[in-house]
Amino acid sequence: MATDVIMPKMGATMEEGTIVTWFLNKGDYVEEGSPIAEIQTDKIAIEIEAEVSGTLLHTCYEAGETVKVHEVIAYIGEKDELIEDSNSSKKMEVIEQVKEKEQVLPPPSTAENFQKIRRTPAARVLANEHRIDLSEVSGTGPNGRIEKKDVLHFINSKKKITPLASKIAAAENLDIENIAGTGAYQKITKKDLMLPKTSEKSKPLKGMRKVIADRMSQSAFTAPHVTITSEIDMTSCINLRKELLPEIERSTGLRLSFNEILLFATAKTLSKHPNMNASIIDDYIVEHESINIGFAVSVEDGLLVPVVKDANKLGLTELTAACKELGLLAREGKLLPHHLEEGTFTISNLGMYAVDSFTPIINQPQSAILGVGRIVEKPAVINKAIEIRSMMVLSLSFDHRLIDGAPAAAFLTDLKEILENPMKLLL
Amino acid sequence: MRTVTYAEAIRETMSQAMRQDEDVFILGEDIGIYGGAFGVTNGMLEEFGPERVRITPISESAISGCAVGAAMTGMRPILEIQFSDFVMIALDNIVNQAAKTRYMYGGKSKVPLVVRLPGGSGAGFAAQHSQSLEAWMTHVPGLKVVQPSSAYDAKGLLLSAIKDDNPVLFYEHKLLYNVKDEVPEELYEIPLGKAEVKKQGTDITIVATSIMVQRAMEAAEQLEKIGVSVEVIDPRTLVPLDIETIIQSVKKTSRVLVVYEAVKRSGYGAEIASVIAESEAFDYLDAPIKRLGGVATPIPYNPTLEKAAVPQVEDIINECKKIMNL
Amino acid sequence: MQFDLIIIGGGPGGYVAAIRAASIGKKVALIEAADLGGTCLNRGCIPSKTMLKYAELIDGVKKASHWGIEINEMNLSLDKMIERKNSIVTQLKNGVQYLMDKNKIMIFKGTGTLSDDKSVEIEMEAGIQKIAAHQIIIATGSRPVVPKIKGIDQIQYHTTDTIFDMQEIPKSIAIIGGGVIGVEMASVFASLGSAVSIIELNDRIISAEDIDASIILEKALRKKGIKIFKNTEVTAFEDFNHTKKISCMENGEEKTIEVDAVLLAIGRQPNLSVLGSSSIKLKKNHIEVDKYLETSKKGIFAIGDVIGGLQLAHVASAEGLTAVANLEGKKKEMDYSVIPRCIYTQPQIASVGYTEETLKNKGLEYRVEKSEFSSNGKAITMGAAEGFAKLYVDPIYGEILGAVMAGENVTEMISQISSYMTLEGTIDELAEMIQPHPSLSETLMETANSLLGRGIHY
Amino acid sequence: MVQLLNELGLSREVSHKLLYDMLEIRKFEELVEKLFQQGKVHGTMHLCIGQEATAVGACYALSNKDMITSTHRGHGHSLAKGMQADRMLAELLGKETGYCKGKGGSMHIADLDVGNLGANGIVAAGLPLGVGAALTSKMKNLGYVVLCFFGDGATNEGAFHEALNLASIWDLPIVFFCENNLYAMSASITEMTRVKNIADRSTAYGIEGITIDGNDILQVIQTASAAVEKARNGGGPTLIEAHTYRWKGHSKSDARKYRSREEEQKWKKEHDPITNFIEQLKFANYISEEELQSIQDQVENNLKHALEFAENSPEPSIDSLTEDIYTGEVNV
Repeated sequence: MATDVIMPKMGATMEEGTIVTWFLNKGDYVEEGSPIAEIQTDKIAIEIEAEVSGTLLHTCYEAGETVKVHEVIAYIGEKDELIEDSNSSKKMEVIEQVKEKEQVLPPPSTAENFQKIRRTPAARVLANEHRIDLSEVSGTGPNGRIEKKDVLHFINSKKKITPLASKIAAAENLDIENIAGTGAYQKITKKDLMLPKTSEKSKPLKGMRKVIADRMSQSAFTAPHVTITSEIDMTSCINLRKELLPEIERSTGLRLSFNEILLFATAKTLSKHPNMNASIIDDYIVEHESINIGFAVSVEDGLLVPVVKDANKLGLTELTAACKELGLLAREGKLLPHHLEEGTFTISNLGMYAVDSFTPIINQPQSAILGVGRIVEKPAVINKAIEIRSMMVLSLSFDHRLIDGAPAAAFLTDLKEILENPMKLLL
Repeated sequence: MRTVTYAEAIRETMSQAMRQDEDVFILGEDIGIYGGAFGVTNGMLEEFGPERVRITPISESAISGCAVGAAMTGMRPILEIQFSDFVMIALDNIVNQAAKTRYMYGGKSKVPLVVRLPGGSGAGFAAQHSQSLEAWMTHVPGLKVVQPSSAYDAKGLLLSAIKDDNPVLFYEHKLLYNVKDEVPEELYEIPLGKAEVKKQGTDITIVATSIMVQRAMEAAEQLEKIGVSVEVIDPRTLVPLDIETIIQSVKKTSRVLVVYEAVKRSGYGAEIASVIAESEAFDYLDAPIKRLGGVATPIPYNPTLEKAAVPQVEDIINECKKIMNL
Repeated sequence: MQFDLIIIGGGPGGYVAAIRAASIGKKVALIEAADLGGTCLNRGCIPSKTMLKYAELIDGVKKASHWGIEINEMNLSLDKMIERKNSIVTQLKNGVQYLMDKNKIMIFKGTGTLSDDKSVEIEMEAGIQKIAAHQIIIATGSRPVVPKIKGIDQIQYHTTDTIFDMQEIPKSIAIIGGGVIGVEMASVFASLGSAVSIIELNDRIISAEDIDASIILEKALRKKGIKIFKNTEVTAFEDFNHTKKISCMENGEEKTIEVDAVLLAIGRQPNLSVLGSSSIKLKKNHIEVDKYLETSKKGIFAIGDVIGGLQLAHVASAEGLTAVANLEGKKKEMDYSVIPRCIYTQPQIASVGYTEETLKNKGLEYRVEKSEFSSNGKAITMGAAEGFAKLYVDPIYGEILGAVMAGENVTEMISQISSYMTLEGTIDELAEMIQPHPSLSETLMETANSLLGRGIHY
Repeated sequence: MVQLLNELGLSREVSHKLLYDMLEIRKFEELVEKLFQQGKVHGTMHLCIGQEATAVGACYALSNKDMITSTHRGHGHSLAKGMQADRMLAELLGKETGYCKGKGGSMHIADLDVGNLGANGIVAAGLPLGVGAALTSKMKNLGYVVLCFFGDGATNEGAFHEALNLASIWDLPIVFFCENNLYAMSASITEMTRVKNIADRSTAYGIEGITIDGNDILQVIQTASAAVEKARNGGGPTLIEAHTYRWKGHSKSDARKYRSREEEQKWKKEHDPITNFIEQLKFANYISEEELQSIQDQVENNLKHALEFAENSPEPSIDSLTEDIYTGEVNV
């Protein structure tokens, strides 16, 4: 069987070679390893050696001809061996098929014959979301580019919709995929688009209102709130305030209010109940040394909770001064961040309203909050006799994750004790 | 609030900084009795004397090298290059020395240097005195590049630049020097790398630098009349660039035009455009990102040609209309 | 006698509701004091439109004489005209009667009065009869207002209840009130040869409609020789052996007119006698109803002129159908947004949707365009070039907010706009829609296109 | 005096030509200043009134094929080298017929045909360019000499020192001509360098340095001619420092606070290059009053026509904005 002599591929970039000279003629005998012909590539000139011994049966190309690499250029075989043309042509077919297969394998994906659809990224993303075949959408952008509104229009047109509603939907970028139409055969009409009625008073939830909203819901959902209440006889406190008011007013010009007395008493009681002055921080219960009590101040569209630092260490006069100053800053919107930070306990006073008791929401990360109701004169049994006394209800909400009912109740009872016998404040 | 010009704001900042910090001093050509080519250093020689207002010979190579050396050894110099076009003579000291010493010396040295560069065209100074080559500087790691568009921004950014321990190239625009703006008297810093949304809008974002901010705002006003709501963003500093603000805006409006005075080809706007294209904003784009820059020509002397060489308000309006497909 | 539904009043509201209720299986009783078809069929729409057809023909003949169609002498026989009018009315009345029988609706001829326990006492010729039902629809309609003006009772005056049976064409007639009915009747008498004057209280006739409609109609009526007194209030009537002397104040100036006949057309008032002792609430002297047409008493509905609003036959019928739909529980709100309003004068006036005044009061943004009939081929062939088509449109989405038209056949054309509004088509579709050529409707297309800045002929 | 004139080969007729040239520069600059004040000229102007002798004297020493490099204050150099007043004015008015088609402007005015390599907006940038031009002359044996004009300010730029060094090691046919007008914008030369005479800096580069009175045109011609001949014959570069004075400010916006009015008056009265030359010619009665008057009339007349030509010339078309950026078609 004749063996092929092919044009060798001498370098990665070599595509073809030129036959310079044949060293032998048809019919000559050639020893294995001896040169048959010299070929020239774009870089070098080399000799082709015979891989087998035999007779040079046929040379397919003349000297000077350029041949593609891997092409057969000659046959070596037995002397006078016939190489039918069909044989060589068959071989040629084989080579042809090989080439064709190569072509078939990688399907032609060159840009020309696959018409890429011009569309903006926004259009592509929207089309994907709604599993729309972009080839069905007609683009109104420059040279036919499909824009987002074209896709929207396409989506809208698929769904039965009145011309007006479809225009509104496209203009307002509404996706009508899941809107139920109330017109004939579920056709979508203008009122189905539920355009926000400009007449109702609506303003966006943002700014301080949003912060409060987030914090309240976060606290309500994370901390299991329990609120216990207790009615306090404030009569002695009222007398105490009457006596102390002129003193403090003369020295500071400020008028002592119940808020300060409550804060003062709470601070004293907290120092005896550190567990109420604690927080859960990353699964650790931290009992704060300093007792910083915040008191809620309502401001224009929300509320602020300025904090009196180390309330337990302040005398009543200092405490009053601090409270008045913080209250003023809050109302004038001049509070700075540090005024609002590091609060360990909060008091929310609704005494000025006709509210007896309520369930205040804990001011995270603190773990308890004291709600203060109004002072109202009520008949009370004092050593078996009915007397008119000024009563006030305190509502203590606490975070049951770290405070149980008993300790909270103990705290509230002590606070009640101090408020009903203010002298104890001096101990 | 009082109003002062862009030039006065810069002078006031340098003077206040020098009163605060002994190490701060200014050097440059004709900055003394002449008061600087554009009058920016008027009166500073009288207040601070020749020791801290150093008038140099015309030797940009020497004086820039000297400024870098002084910065490396404890001073905080502010070098005025009379025209930003002369920076070429000082480039070796800026690019090979100032930008690289900290890195080359393993973080030991620092170069707290500010180079003030009056740039931009429009005053008829022709080709060698009207160029905008800030893009070159943004290509050099180690340099910060700032381009204030108003007196208020100029003051805040210049103070940050002076306080910054890195070399900062501070590109001022000649045509903005006597534009007035409300500027507080006390010192304040505008952090480098913080863009500002000069005007809110919903239909298209214009990212404009230096004098183009003012022109973008005028164009926006006209466009509002035909129902196109434009958001104008001023990056204020090119390096570091506040990418976040730009991306948020483009995500909102889904269209963007980058406007700058320098030659459009490989101007810094090209960088901004590709940053947008590579960001998540890509999926929100409803029109191709477009740039509007200067014609690729040396700045001609003739006033009509000069005006045609850089984007004007009209060009910005037309470009926006094209993007909006109006 | 117990019914599912009693309907008091057999006008276009009442009898339509009766048929619909019967069709959904209700046992219905209908009480009608006078004739089936109510005011509309007997004393309103039908007779007036018949007379207006005569006027149209008379005017047509006069106009034709200029076009080379000469009729040497035309004489009018009032008797024949009235006789034809009566035969049309009778024909339609029998039609309604047929429908009543077909739908097995029990008719009671008499005047009904209501009491709170949903029973109705009917005063019939043969005496009082009492019937009751689960639900009741009041559709007693309205009657012409007779103003308390000095001397009104001394003179012999006409209202629309009597005018259509007049014996002879008055040489001169004064029509008090320039509203829809006033201007229509003025057209009729002018064509019949009477010397007509209209006395209108406001500063323009048909003041409820678009200003351009008032202007074009006033011009046309004056051309027919009708004298029009605006800002004029009648102060007294006097009778001098059958000629009526009317003194009135025009812009503060004393004026007197002497005419052979007087027609009152200043408005209508609801027939409320039906309420009797029931405690149904009223609002501005009409029965108050909610969106579902139910009165303050559960199960008692009211429709048509008696509840006020637009006093039109097609409104009454629509309300009737809505009331019946709500018998089983509140489902259908009455929608007044697309109701055409027509005036059958020469030229006709027709409108639908918001008027400009309402748009301004509601602070709605709108754009408006008007195209004249004078550039419309068909109008010119018909010799009816006076007219226009005016559209009010929402500037952003192109929603058609309102339309007013004047000219020949506009009372038919208005329905094109009503259909656009009902189907929520926009100005873009109207501009694209191909109109027949030649047709008056092409003016609509012109108006639409000029609103989009693409007008062809305009 | 006559003897000196003859030595320099200055006939009556040549002297008149020199006087004409100096007067033309003086009147041209005054006209430009007037146009500036009328707002007709755009941008800024650097006028060389008071430095006419250096420009005319130095250029006289050059032959037509010799070249010069000029500075931002180059109107005088350009006119002296042979450029015409009309096309220069057209350039200053930004007209299409200007030497640079209205696109260059005062600081970049040039005409290679007359050997003017151009004014330059960058201080001392002309010197390295001049050295290059001289290299061409030497390598291609073209025999022309390059004369670089520059001011005292330029002598502190690196370019000045590197250019002198390069020219000296290659013996290039170049003359470095420094018009020392005592001030670099607002910086007096005495504050900007310790060296007494700029010419002394020539020793640093092993070339000859001469300081002369730049306002005496005869000295300028004499020194410049010698230097040019030496350069032409391969003797290498020479640094000439000519003391002179610019009567006007640095540019349009200069209040001249850095020098006293007395100093300015002194230079104007005692060192006006034109009046000095006229006295010299009168002394050698090389010129009569009539001849002087006729020269002045000729100058006035020429400038009148030049201004008319410039003002009637058309504006450049908008397409010229992007012409001449590259040679040949480059789609950018």
